[in-house]
Amino acid sequence: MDIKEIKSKFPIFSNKVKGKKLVYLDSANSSQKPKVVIDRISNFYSKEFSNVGRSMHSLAVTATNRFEETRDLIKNFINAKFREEIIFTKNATEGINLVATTYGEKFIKDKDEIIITELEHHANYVPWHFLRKRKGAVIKFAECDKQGEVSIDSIKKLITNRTKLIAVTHVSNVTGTIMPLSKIIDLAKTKKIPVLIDGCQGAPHIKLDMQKLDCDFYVMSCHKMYGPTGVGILYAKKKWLDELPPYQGGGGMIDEVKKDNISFPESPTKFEAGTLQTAEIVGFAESIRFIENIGIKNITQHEKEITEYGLEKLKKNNSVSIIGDPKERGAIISFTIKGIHPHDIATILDDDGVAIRAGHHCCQILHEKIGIPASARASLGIYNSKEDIDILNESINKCNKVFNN
Amino acid sequence: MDIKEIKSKFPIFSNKVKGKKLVYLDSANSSQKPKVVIDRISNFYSKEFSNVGRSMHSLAVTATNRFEETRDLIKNFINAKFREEIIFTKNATEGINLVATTYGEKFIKDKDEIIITELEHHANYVPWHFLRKRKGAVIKFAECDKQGEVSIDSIKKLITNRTKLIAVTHVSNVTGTIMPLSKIIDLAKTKKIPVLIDGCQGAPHIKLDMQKLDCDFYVMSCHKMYGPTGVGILYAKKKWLDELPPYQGGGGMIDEVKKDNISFPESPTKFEAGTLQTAEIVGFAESIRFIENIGIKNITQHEKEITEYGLEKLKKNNSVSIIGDPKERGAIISFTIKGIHPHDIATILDDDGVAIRAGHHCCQILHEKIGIPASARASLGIYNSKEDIDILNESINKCNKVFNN
Amino acid sequence: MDLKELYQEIILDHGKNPRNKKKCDGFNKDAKGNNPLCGDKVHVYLRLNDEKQVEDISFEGEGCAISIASASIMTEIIKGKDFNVAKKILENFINMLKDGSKPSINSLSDNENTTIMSLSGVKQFPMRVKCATLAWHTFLHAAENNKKVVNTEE
Amino acid sequence: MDLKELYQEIILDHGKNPRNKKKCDGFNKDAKGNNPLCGDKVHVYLRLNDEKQVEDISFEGEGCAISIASASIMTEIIKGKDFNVAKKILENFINMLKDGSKPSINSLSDNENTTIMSLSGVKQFPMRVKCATLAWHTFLHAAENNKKVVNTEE
Ligand SMILES: Cc1ncc(COP(=O)(O)O)c(C=O)c1O
Ligand SMILES: Cc1ncc(COP(=O)(O)O)c(C=O)c1O
Repeated sequence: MDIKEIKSKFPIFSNKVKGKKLVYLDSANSSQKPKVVIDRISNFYSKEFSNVGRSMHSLAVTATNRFEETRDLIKNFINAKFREEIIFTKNATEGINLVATTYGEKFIKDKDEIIITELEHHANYVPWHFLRKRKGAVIKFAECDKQGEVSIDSIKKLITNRTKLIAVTHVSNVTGTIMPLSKIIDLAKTKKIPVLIDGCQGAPHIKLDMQKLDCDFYVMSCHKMYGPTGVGILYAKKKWLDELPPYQGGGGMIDEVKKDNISFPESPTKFEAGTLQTAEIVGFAESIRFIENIGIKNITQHEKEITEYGLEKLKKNNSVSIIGDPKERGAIISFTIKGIHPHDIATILDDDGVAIRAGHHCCQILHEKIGIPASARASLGIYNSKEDIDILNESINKCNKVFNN
Repeated sequence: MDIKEIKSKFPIFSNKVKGKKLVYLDSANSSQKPKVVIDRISNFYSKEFSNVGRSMHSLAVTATNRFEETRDLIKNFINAKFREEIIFTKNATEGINLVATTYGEKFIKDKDEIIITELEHHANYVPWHFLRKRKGAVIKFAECDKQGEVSIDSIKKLITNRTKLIAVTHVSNVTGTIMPLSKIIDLAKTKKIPVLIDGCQGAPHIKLDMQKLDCDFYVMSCHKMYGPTGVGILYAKKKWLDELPPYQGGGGMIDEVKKDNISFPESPTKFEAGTLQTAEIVGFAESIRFIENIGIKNITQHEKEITEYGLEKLKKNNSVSIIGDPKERGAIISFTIKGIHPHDIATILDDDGVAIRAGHHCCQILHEKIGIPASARASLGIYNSKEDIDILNESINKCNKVFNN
Repeated sequence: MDLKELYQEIILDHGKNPRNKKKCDGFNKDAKGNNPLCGDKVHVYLRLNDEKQVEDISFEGEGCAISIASASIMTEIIKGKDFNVAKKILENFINMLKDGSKPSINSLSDNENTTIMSLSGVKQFPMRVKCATLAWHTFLHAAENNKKVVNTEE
Repeated sequence: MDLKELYQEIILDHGKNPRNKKKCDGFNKDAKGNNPLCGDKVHVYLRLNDEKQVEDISFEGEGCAISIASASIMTEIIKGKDFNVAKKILENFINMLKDGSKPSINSLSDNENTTIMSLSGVKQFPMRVKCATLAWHTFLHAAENNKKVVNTEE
């Protein structure tokens, strides 16, 4: 694979940051966008724009077709069984909120239990916290160990006959841990507990097959998948979408509206209220095509190579401590430098054009567990190369110089 | 004002529809986008993109500034008192859902009453219906008369000491009725009832001044304001935002996250969970600038002129019945043609490149009231001219020919 | 795309003077259909005898010329037919609107064929396909005792 | 933008060896501050006497070099000052970071002025301004008995 060529498809890399070449290591936060995606959005607005599904003129027909085409592409991309299982949301966060609210309303009662893990992003904790407040649900945290792993046993021992849902991340956005999803789902199935996967850090990097994985819910953020901001995807098994009440109410998601009652259509319409992110969803079709042209397995392979190179290099750097040591790791390396706070690292790296993230990465529970307030995180996308790692490492050395370490 | 020149700033009009010039009369559904907005989005993705508010590298700083700049622009555009009163949502629908859910959770009890009108879009009914189902709230419909007006008396007589909210549209998206907002708000204030305005059809056309209007909540859809899809705005008085609980939970909207509890920051952060529509919000700044460069009052004036021309012309056309005859009308003309169903009208008009909407326009209650299942609607934007009306009128005559009327 | 193909005389005629627009006598099955985005509504009634023959069929409803004409034409063509034949006709009809394939059904008379073909113009107007198919889907629900309201948004 | 201006010796020194990082004896006011996006935390303690003089001031907390240094510098400068003078210093300091204006406060010694000016480099790093101002805002809350946790996201 020619990474230089792939990188050249991302306009952002032809710009300088503080006079330096951009070394973008913040893809877990949001990925950069290839030109095909950017152009598709422009083109759609310039030539085909109209609101979707509502009007009957030619523009509306084209726009509706383009829009629904994306749903089909996503269905195939994740090998869902039905196109109706793909719901467009604002972001992954909204996907989890949708499930928490509607599933919670229908199935969660006082003292019912929800299992999450200590690795979870706030997006996969706060919505459940709302259920705790509103419904008296109990949230149980499966422990993560020093390596950053959550063992199947640590989940198993939390399960009781009040467990109503297991919600876990696919890949930790701090330790990079790839969770043993199949085992978790198998376990949950024996107890008939539905499983929600926060796939934010999975979908951009790992081949997905919903029918094989057989989880009940899987959420993604398109902006982390070389796609536009403002779009997320909720995959849910049809049986759930048939059972769950609607989430937001408004135009498009109704069947019959009377003064005393309202009836609703089926999924996906039932869950998509108001004017959606038309242009963004149309644009996202190009992101899927972009990923598929490269091949998601090639992406995994390439990122694995760079991640391993990065781990090797940073492990040799004595000032650096890497967070977690999971057996299977996604394209994420979080670290600390002795005596230098991650915010200071981020500022100094930025001076060299190296963009990383510093902070708790929306994982306060995990950081508290590790006993640090913040960490620095380098996360990869398809455009990163070994050279990027070399520059990162040089720049880390500079941190030590600035701080006279 | 040179409408030709303004129109030339919208790339869509340089395309042909079915070999004809596009006559776009569906702006109430969604407006077209000027080149500055489309280009800003491209440019942002190509040169400045990064996730907002989370990372500390230069790209993130720029993106965050651009993003927050839009909030300031909106604050000034609607003359809100504080920038914290501007919440970004997915669309206007989400804005109303946010209020219904959070205000409902805190203040609505069994048998409490919410007053809406027969003119409301489903977006301003379905969310209240959810409260009816969940909380036992009662929804009362203020009647609209033959002219399409909702008198202040028809609202007054519904008010009781259980009235907890009045939610009305600014401008009807069917009859074009401009509602007597000041009177309604004055009335509500004497009874200490908060007022929510569905401003979807107001904000793109009419000068707004939140401090003068003094409503409690006002929602808008940016895609109807020459802006990108995927963004809505909720204006709410600070005192409400301070009191209301958060809506969706996730990253960015938290203060301290512990295993047994979570605390939240203040508005707007409290209400903006997860990664927002970064590029769209940055792009929307250009829409505001575009509107302000023309001048919102000039837009109102121009649209008034074209609407009046249209009314005159269509009233002369014997086959046409115009829906409603409000004293003050926005840029909307809905109509029927004797013996021809609106869907058929839309199809025939489309053949001439004329894009209108046919259906119930998400206003089933109103259509039932009028006693028709559907209507045809021509709605205007800044790019429309008298010529567009002439073509519309010609094309209506063609409908009669096709149907041998 | 040609408006004349869409609004053929035969369709305008069925649209203005729909056949069998009533509750038919002694119906023993019925179903409702909605097109929520447009507001089209149809209610199909039928009398199916023990041999699964459609003895009578009728409809009530509101909608555009296409949907009313399509419902009217459907009742004309299906009346008296065996349910299995009717189902076959329905399938062929829907395929015609979807992919433009010709509905060559032996069991249709030349006249019936001409009538049904008058709706083939709809396929060039994708937004109108739902108008044309609503009554047909609703017929199927009625015949199969499917209590769910047909909803073309599904 | 220059890293050397941001990480001046004086800041690195205060960052590594913060002054007054403890609970001060007999404090009668305190407040907490958070920067939720980064995880910076500070707790400011002070002893304000009846004449509204800051007899003692200290802090505890976690954060980057900038936020710790800024808290440390703040305690050094404010200790012993009159509350109204302290408030004026705070205002000037925040303006310096916002718009780059020089904090010319008569009541500061040359030495104090040099110390406070060492933080002026922060203004070139907008994302770091919150780190530098957190302790100062928190001091104000403490002094004014504002029970709300300072939250730089507000
Ligand atoms: C009056 C009115 N309210 C609400 C809406 C809903 O707006 P959106 O679909 O952008 O949420 C619309 C537009 O469809 C409208 O015209
Ligand atoms: C693991 C994980 N879950 C959830 C999210 C939230 O995604 P979004 O902000 O797009 O809703 C993120 C990204 O920030 C993430 O990394």
